[in-house]
Amino acid sequence: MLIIVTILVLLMIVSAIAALIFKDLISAVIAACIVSLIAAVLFYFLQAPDVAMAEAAIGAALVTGIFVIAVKRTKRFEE
Amino acid sequence: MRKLFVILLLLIIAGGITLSLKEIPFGIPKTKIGDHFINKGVEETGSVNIVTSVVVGYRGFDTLGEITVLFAATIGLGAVIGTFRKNSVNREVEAASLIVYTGCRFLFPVILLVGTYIFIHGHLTPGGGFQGGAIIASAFLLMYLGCSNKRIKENLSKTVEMIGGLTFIAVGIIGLAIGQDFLFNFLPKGEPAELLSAGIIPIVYIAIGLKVGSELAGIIDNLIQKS
Amino acid sequence: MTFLSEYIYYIGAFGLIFIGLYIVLVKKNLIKVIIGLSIIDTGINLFLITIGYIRDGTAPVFSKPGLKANEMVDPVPQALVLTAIVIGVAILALAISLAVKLYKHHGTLNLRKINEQKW
Amino acid sequence: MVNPVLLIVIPLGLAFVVPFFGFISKKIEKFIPFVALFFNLIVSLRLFPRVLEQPVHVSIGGFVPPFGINLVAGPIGILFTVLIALVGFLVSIYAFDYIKEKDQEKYHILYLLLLTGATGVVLTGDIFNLFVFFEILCISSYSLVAYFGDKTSIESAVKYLIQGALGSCLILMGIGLLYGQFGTLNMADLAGNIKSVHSVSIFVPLVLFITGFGVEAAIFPLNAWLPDAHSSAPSSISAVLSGIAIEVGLYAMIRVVFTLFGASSILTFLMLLGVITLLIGELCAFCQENIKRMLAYSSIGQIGLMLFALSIASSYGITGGLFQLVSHTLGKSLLFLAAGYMIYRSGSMNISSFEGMGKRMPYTALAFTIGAFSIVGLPPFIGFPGKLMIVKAALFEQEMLYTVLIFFILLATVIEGAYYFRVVQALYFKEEKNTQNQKREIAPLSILIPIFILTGFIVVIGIYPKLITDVLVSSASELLNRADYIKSVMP
Repeated sequence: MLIIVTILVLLMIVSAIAALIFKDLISAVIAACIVSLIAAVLFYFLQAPDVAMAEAAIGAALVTGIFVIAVKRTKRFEE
Repeated sequence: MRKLFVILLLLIIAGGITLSLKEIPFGIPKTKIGDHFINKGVEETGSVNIVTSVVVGYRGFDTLGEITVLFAATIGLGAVIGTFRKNSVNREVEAASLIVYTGCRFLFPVILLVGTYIFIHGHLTPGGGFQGGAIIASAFLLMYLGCSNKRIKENLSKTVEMIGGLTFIAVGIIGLAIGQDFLFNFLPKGEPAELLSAGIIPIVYIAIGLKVGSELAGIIDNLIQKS
Repeated sequence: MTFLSEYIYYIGAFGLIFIGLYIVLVKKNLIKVIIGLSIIDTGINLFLITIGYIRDGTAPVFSKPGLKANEMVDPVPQALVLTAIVIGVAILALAISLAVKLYKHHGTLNLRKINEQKW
Repeated sequence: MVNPVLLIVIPLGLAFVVPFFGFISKKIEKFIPFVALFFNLIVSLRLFPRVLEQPVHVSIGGFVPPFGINLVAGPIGILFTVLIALVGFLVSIYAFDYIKEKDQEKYHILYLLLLTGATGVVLTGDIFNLFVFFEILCISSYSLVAYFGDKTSIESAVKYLIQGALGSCLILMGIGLLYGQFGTLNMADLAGNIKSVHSVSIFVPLVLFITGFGVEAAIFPLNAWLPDAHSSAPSSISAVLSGIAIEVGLYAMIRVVFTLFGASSILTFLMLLGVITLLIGELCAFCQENIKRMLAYSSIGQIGLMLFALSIASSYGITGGLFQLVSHTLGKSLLFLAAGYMIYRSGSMNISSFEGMGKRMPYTALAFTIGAFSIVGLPPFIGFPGKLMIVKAALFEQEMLYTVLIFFILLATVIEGAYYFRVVQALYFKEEKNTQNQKREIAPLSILIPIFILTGFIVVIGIYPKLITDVLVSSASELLNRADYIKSVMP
């Protein structure tokens, strides 16, 4: 259990750093989405099913959708 | 230069927080109010899901404030986006393929049903108004992605939103009139773990679900249509 | 090993918060900055939930008979986080709409280039 | 029996139904904020006598604190509520004719939500609830700053939003740290548990709170957003933002420092910060050519002065600070409203374009002059007793530090006088360059009425400061007597 959690946390931090590094904004958005998804799983491990549901529905689905729309309306690459 | 400065700042904050985290060990027993909610929650609010009884019952005022935050953001987004409606180009949207189209048409009612189930059963199982509302809104997001010719009727969503908000406030005011306290749970609490139990909690959660759902859908609608 | 089991969630939460703060303070692109804000939000939510956790606890839902009240995790942080998530998404949506509009006006999202107003 | 919760709930309900009135007729919408704030004004004035005897406590949902959320309508809360309702009511009259853009409905909803959020912040007794209402206030002000949708307003809204959102994150983090240690969210309960701020685990949340609320209150060095935001918003909104929003930020900060933490050791630091804020605000205002930016920088200066007075932490000092707060709310709202109409007529925000306005728009120019004199602190206007009280309170302490700081404050007042007189001089003693537009234009009634009422308050309270000093003294004692507050909420 602890090993799974450790791996998940490391993955989460790595994707947050990826969101920091990527020049392509769509990739950065997807990395942020992965952060949210893993956070939802961690919420579930922490015995918070309500929050896990909310994070998965809002953080991973809706926010990503909104970001993708915004990137499509503006510029895709960071200068 | 800026980066170095920021890293230095973050290190200072990190140091402070690490020192103060020593007071909060991981996995300690519950706090005073948490204990009270778990021991008395079912009895006092009638909801089996204690998180729901905290969100709608004990801290219902926060929830009212929170749907107001979302309402303000929706209106503000409309005000910001809506001002360049006239010179925006009518974007030609490429139609999705038949499989995607049919899939979306098929999934849309199912997702709506799941969302409704989640907020109606908020006091029995994990879930509730926010989660249900968010799922409903994601159904509309799917609809926009798959079937670009479908649109939300703006007046309808406004009306649903208004009904949701008004129901919340009306329930609160009735509680004030009957029990001297805003959001007083004036309905019989019934048998715990039944669908019709917990007094006003299901009503309020349905109102929240409708409001959150229509607001989030409205945000997506505004972003896709008008920007 | 005990260190990990004690602190792994805190490491995750504050790792997210500091990475997010770094993005917000250093990055020039507005969309990147907003992504940073959302990462900070996630980190704070994780931190709040971690505070309420009890070792070997169960979710605070009396969904089936036989669950003991003293083994349940603290429900208050979960309620707070539900509120905080929705507030976060509200700020985010507003920020996105401003970003789209800013791009229409200035043709760039680079915050260092947009400085018409000065002291 | 009037319940203070109505002050928050009724305006919220009305804000939710504005679209419904929009379905009937677009013309009714603009009267909704007017009605809601008039209701608030009446209710809060009716609560006033009762509150002065004893603070009114209301719990939500029938759950006693610390389990439920409670509202604490003490003297200071009701004082703020009356101010918010009064200024909001007058500005809503002003907006009848001033707001003519397309999305009027959204303007009125957001305006109402802004003031409701402010009311919630000053009434609530729960730290997380305070955060939620604070977010309502912030989000509606972000969107109202961007209301015109032109280049500058979007840019300043973006700056404001990023800094404000960072501030909210810090506040939430502070709430998390406090909850983790004490397991409660009620402010009185928390205050009862916090004995001293010298341990790191309590000092860190305190710093987080001060930083977070300091962004909204525009304390140096967190004030970079304010001049842009206040100058590019519609003038009616600038009046509310300068008159109410930053004061509510200051209130939240002071409430946290005094009641929640009882942190007397940090007050000297806050005092120095206040004087620095004052000097920087006034010096920057002196260099401005744009009238709204000048007024915005002057607001920064005034906030610094209030912070200085409040952190003297004697009864006299806090009374002076609150008096200054009231006078700034009335005076700065008046200045923004009057300036807004003159800008509307002349079409430019440059001070030089105001030359000769004294002849063209005599009433508005006169009101502007009175407001400016009041802010500078000339008798017989409301600003004079406020500044006098602050100076006296500081001298009363008889310490070297205070004497030095008073010197800086007087210096700042001189600078302030200089740039306000420059505007007044432009209004009256300079000939207009283009001679075509010489005829007198009387502003519409909906613009003149709020300006006149505000001017009336400034003059009347300036002549009889006794009218409000009693209320301010009991507010000050509410802030200073932390133990009483704790006892009254948690018996």
